[in-house]
Amino acid sequence: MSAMLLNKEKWPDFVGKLTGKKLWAPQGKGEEMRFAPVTEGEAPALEYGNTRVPPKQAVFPQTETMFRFQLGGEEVEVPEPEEETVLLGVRPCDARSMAIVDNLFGWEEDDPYYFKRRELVTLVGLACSEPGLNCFCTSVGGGPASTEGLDLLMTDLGEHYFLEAVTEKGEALLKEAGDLLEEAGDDKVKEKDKKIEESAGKIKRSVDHEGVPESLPGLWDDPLWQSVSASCLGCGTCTYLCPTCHCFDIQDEVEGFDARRCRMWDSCMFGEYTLHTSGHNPRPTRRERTRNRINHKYSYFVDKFDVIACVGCGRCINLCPVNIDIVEILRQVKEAI
Amino acid sequence: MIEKPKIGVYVCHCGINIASTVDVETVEEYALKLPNVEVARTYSYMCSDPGQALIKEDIKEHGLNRIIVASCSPRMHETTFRKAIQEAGLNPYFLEMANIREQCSWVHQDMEEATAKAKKLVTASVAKVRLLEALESTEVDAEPAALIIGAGIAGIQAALDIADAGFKTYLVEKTPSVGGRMAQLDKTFPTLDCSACILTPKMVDCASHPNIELLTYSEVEEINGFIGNFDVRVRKKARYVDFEKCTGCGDCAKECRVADRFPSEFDEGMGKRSAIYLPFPQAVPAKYTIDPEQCLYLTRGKCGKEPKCQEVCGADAINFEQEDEYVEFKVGAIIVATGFDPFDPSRKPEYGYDDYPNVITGMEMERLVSASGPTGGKVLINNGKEEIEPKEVAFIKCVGSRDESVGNEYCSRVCCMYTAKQAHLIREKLPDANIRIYYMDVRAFGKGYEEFYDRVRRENVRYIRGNPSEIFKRGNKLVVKAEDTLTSTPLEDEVDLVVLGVGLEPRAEMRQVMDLLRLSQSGDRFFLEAHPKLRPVDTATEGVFLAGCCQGPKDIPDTVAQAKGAASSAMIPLARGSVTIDAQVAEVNEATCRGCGFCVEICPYSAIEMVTVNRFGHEIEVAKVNEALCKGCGSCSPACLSDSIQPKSFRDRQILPQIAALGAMK
Amino acid sequence: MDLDKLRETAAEVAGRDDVKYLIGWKKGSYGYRIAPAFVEDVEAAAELIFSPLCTANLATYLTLVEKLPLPRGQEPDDRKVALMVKGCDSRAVAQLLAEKGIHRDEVIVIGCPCPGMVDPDLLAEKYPETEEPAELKWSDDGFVIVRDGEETAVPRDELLAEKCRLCRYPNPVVSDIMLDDPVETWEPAEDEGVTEIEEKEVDGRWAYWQEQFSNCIRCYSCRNVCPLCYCQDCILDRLNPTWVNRSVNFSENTAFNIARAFHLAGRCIECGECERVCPANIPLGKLNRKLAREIRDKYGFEPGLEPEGEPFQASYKPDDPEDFIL
Amino acid sequence: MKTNENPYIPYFATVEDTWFETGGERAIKTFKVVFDDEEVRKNWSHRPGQCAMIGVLGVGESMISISCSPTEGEFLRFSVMKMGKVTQALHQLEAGDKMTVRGPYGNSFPLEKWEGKHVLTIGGGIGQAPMRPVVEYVKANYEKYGGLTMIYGARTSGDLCFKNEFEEMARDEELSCHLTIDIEEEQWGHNVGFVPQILLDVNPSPENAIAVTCGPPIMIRFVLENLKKLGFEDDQIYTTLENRMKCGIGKCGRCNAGNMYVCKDGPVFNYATLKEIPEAFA
Amino acid sequence: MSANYEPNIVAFLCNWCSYAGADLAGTSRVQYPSNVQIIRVMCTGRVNPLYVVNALQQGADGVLVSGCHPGDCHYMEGNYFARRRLGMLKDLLEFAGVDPRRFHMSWVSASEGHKWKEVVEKTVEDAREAGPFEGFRRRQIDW
Repeated sequence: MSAMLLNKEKWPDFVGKLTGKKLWAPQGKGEEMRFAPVTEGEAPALEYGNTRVPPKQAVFPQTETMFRFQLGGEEVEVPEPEEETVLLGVRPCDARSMAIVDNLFGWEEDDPYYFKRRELVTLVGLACSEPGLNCFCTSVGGGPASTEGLDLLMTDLGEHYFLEAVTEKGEALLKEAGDLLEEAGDDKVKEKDKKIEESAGKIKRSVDHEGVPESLPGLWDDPLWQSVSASCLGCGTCTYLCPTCHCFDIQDEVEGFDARRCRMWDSCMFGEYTLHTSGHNPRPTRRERTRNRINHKYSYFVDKFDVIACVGCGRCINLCPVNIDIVEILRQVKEAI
Repeated sequence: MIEKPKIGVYVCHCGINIASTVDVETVEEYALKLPNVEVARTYSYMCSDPGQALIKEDIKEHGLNRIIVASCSPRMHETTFRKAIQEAGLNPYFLEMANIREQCSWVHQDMEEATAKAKKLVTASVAKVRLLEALESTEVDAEPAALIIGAGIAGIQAALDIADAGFKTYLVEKTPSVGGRMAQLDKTFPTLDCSACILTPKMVDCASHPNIELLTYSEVEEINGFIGNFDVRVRKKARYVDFEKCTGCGDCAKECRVADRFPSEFDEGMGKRSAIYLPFPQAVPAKYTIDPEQCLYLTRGKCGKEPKCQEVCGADAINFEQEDEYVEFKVGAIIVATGFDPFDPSRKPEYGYDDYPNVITGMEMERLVSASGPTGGKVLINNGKEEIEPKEVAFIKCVGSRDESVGNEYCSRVCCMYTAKQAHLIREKLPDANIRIYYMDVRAFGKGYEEFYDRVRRENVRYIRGNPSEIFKRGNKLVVKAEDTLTSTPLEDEVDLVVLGVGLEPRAEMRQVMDLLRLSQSGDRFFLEAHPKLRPVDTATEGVFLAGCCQGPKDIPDTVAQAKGAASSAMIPLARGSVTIDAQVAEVNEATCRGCGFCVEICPYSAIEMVTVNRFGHEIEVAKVNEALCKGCGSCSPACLSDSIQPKSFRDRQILPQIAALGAMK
Repeated sequence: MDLDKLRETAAEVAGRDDVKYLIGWKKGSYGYRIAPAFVEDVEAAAELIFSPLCTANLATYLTLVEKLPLPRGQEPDDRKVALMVKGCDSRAVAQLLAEKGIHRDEVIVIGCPCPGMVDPDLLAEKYPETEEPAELKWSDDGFVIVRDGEETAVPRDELLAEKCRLCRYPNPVVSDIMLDDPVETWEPAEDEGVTEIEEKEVDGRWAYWQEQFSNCIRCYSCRNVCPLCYCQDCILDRLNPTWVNRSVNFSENTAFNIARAFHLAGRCIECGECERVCPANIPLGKLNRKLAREIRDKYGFEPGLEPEGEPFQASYKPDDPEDFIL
Repeated sequence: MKTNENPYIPYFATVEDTWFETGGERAIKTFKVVFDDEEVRKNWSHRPGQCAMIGVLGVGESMISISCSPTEGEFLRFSVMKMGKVTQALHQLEAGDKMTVRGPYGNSFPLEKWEGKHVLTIGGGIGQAPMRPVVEYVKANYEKYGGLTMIYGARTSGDLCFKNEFEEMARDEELSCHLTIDIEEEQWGHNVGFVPQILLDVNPSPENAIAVTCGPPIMIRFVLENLKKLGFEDDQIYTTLENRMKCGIGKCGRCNAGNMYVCKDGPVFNYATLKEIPEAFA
Repeated sequence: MSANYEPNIVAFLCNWCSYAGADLAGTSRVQYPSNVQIIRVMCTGRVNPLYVVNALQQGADGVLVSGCHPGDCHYMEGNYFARRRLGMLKDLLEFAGVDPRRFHMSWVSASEGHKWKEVVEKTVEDAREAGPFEGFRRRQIDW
């Protein structure tokens, strides 16, 4: 793995080298940051906490056309693959989430839409130097400079970005940047390590999940589910904004005689999610749904893919309108065990 | 809907009415490409027998189950084609019409444009017709009984007719006796029959008719339900006299401690009655009633040592403990015959009705000339000293009629004739009196009326054209100030007696009946009929009919005629034994109804009510449509936030595809 | 407000046999967060608070509880729910009563006269949140932030939430128990947010909303938090017929947001919850407030004031404005 | 086998024949369909218990169990109850119309493992649809099995699926076929009573036997209870689950029951596994 | 906006007044633009204001709702409800930036064939001026 330095002054040139690819970077202001296409010729500034909506939409768009057809027709047309895209400034937690979700979309058979995008996307990460109040990545297997899922990781060293390629795609990017970069010396490596350590130290919140995956199902009827879900509004904020949530709905939408089958994010927090046409609902209340959300992330997913489906980004905590706090729930779970 | 829609599209040439502007063949070809369209055809006149036969054959041959006729307005031929497809075995509601004549070929000249529009309209029809549902108009049993509110001549006549036809009839009268206004009249114009003589037998018939249940001194409190099935609740006010025991001897009234103290309603206040009374000698039923507001015992709790009436009643019929009773019954039709109020001339103070005792109303005049009246039929006035016969008598017509200043623009229709009649009666009794009638116009339009008017004029009754402006007193005389507009002569006419030809007004208490039955008023404030020409006895509430003056001023023959009309209309559902309920009504999806009741508030027909249902163990309130009352307007639907109430054939899921079809086609 | 009295009263109410639970506010898990508290027993009442952070309108929980199918023979739990309400929240209760969304005998309304809430976003921006839960108090002329034992006084205008600046009913309009004397009402501010948009050209307005609605992720938190969006089966979720497609794009988002606002016409009590909870920060309140303003000005109607008031959407006046009709 | 690389793209198939099994609001209609593409037709193979995603383009898809045994021929059979939007659209299809098919999905009944055993199927209502291929399969390979007992019931005779087939079977003395309805009807020559009760009446031996059941949740509950009474062990009992599904291939998450993806880990579950998933019978 | 742009207008007419008025226009051979497509409902009270939103989203450039004059409603009060509902919708749409020329409401009685023509002309002209409403088309995105 080669480590390089990029003088921040050359950042616009570095970005300039990426022309021909679609560039996405966090845009907007303050809290409302989200990944959006970069206007050509601009070099996005990368000073931000994290985007409100995770970059999962780059590989798993909120709405995606699966195929088009004519009503009454017998041919379907699958949309052409997107162009190559580079995501600049992805936080390690979000990149890690993609590595986690890969498991599911690749389980036994590949989801063609997901992986088509996944292949076309290069993730350029940016290590966290100022973790948010509700970040707890370090306790769920990540960290402010986790490289899992990334192609290239940048660390802000003040004057420079410290660049390390993680994958061949990342290497290729470095190669493309060519003479904009300089080799990073050992001192810089140390500086970077120190920075990361400092950053990790700033993370205040954590979950203790030891024994949780095995024990969670045993808490099926624990009163804690009633108490933590009582205030739940049943909205989709936590799941839509969760980088590892990956459930979707499939719908046919018709416009005159043109139609398409598309899929869109869905949320297990919605009552309709499991509702049978007969009216029967195996998860009839917010209690079962909240329980399922936690179980799925901290037990079922672990059971299937041996990894917790939570990267500790803190979005669900930040944006829950009624302060349902997954760290707090995990604390209670732990207590109940 | 289980079956797959198989649509037939029939494009009509309508001779050249459509074909000259719309390229019907192109529309036909186009229609064939639309989803679920199996057959498309054009024909010169779709509505003709061969045109209809074409559709019917296709239904049979191709198994079509949805039909679109692209032709004229559905307002023109929807029924025709519904009937046609029904004859071919299809549900009549599986039809949609595309209006390509009135709203296309006739209003556009450019063939290309008109054809394009016709295609769009057909597309929208296809979008909708696929989703139409089979509707069945339902039959509901009708209770073979009728309720008649008001027992004047209209109510009596209607009741007798319905009862004679064999149906149970409930005749509800607010006052202690049937008879109404007609009972108060002396003679009737133009034939001069004795009013009481022709009415009393009918009153008696009413009381003795096995099919009539007479509920006098009673008021309708509550009516629910709909045509064929009205639930009625009537309050029988306490008479304080045991109805069964009272023999009508009248001893009680004679002995009453406050005997003959109170103005008699029947005599328009000119005669007196006791606190216990019979409204008039021929009253039916001939049972006494205690006026609770006047009876000493009932108002003060004490009447001497013991109430006199109780003391003298040999039948032991007086019962001060009596309470209001309620009776409930079911009827299939209702006739409203609540009559009128005479105009109160106090509202025209220039005529001095409140100030001068010798200014009286026409109704008072009736009692004055009546042999059963307070004066025994003698026309007498009080000149301040004694009762004398008036020498100079003036009538003023149109008092409270045709008069915007009191809010009555209408003609009361009877005043011309009753003043003429009364002039004649006075002439009979006072051959020497000078009688004049102030008038605006004379309307003598009925059978024998003009002849009668002529006769009265020949009897030396002077008609002066001009509405008096004022009546005042000069010495012992009343002065009628007027202008003879024919000669433009101002007059100050000194008379002894003025009779005001007061008009007819809607009953003051009609609001109550309106609310009970959801009736409306027309501009004149009388009850509104369903159609002024073609449905003059019907109301907007099905199964409710109007008879007599509650619908507008009428004379006796017209009242009786209308009563007979109302009776025969009311008897239709009773005789049929059932009523047909239109299928295009609203329907509630109980599963999604959230019970807010917005629809209940909105429905102008009170067709929606909240009912409690058990949803998986929980008692919840949901809306329920009474199909018999619903007219299918659909006003409830947009107010339903959960879209749980929808008019059949105009459901969201039928209209939204129409919108989509029209929007998507550029 | 005297917190001891609040907790005492709450404990008393929550302890009643005919009360299922009491819903109030408690400190959240960190920073300025406040969490709804479902108090079932006397002890739990001790954690209740009422502070300038208690923006959440808890009335939404009255209709949020799922009514599960009951096994045969089992009686439904008919016990009452006690609810703490501010002025705006009480209007939601009144409106729910007027719409029969709830019945009067199902609730015990505990009124908290409200001197005004802080804007949580503004607060966090100016006085960054820390991990430890912070406290806020009212002072005579503003708010006091208590963090790590340190008090910071802040003038009222600096942090007062927009909905509170516009508030006309700080005192509960319906209540069974009042926890304090009514507060003095204040002159509601001009609704500049709405006026600003009104003053734009039509294209400008469209562009403004286009930008906003493009951010909508259709999480439905605006709908779910709204105390007056309580249909069990929302038409905007329904597929037959489809009013709004499930796909998330500007067109569907716009239709969704217009429909949502329209369904609240004459019903929205301006508690501002939709706007507060929106993860995309869409100023949804402006849509509602615009309609509420028009309805107040043109139709002389204000929802949520009378528990037995007639519903605006199910009534009319013969002289309703019709200057827009051709 | 020719496969669409993209598992979400359905194959087109033509409806060859349809008939109604039952009537009413929630009618059940059976479709016999044949793939349009000859290669697909040849290469398609499914096993009893498996499902397929069938649908109508422009309306959507539904997961429906394949109600025929591969031993029956180169066609598929689906029995569909009219419930929602998709099934309503399916019900409109007639012979000659197109539907889309993806699959087969899910696991299947381990019929090989059951060889030599007595197979007992207990079905109720539409729950007989996944039972039917088992019955057909065992019938076709009768010599390999220790026998077949079928119990099938519905509310009324009008609610029985595959009635004619089963009535014929019931006449076959070699098979133990028991039909039942809840309430006595005229001219009904079979059992009357609830399925769990009939199960007790038939009194099958758990010895070397396998029980398979599917039907309404309440029926399953009592059938399980009664099977235990008869001495069946958990691992002798199988059932199939039916959850809301969208993708069919373990991605969309809709069908999760506990840590199981019904579309992949199911729909066939051994009761020993299933009873560990509390959500399965929720 | 192209020069030959023809607005597409969806109109909701009540059966008793406006639809009859439009029929009368036909019977009287009054000529008017062909851009208006009529959907017949029994009463304007049936018109869900969200139909207007839906029509604009589905491809209409303008929407018209027409019914009986106040007081003339065949169902007594349906048009009063419609007036209130659609008046509010108009306010909301304008606030959301929908050109007010895209949505009109009118009273046209069964005897006002000529008024119907005027209403159609006004609606078409207004929608023409407002231009195609592509911004709100359902299918604009990702089809």
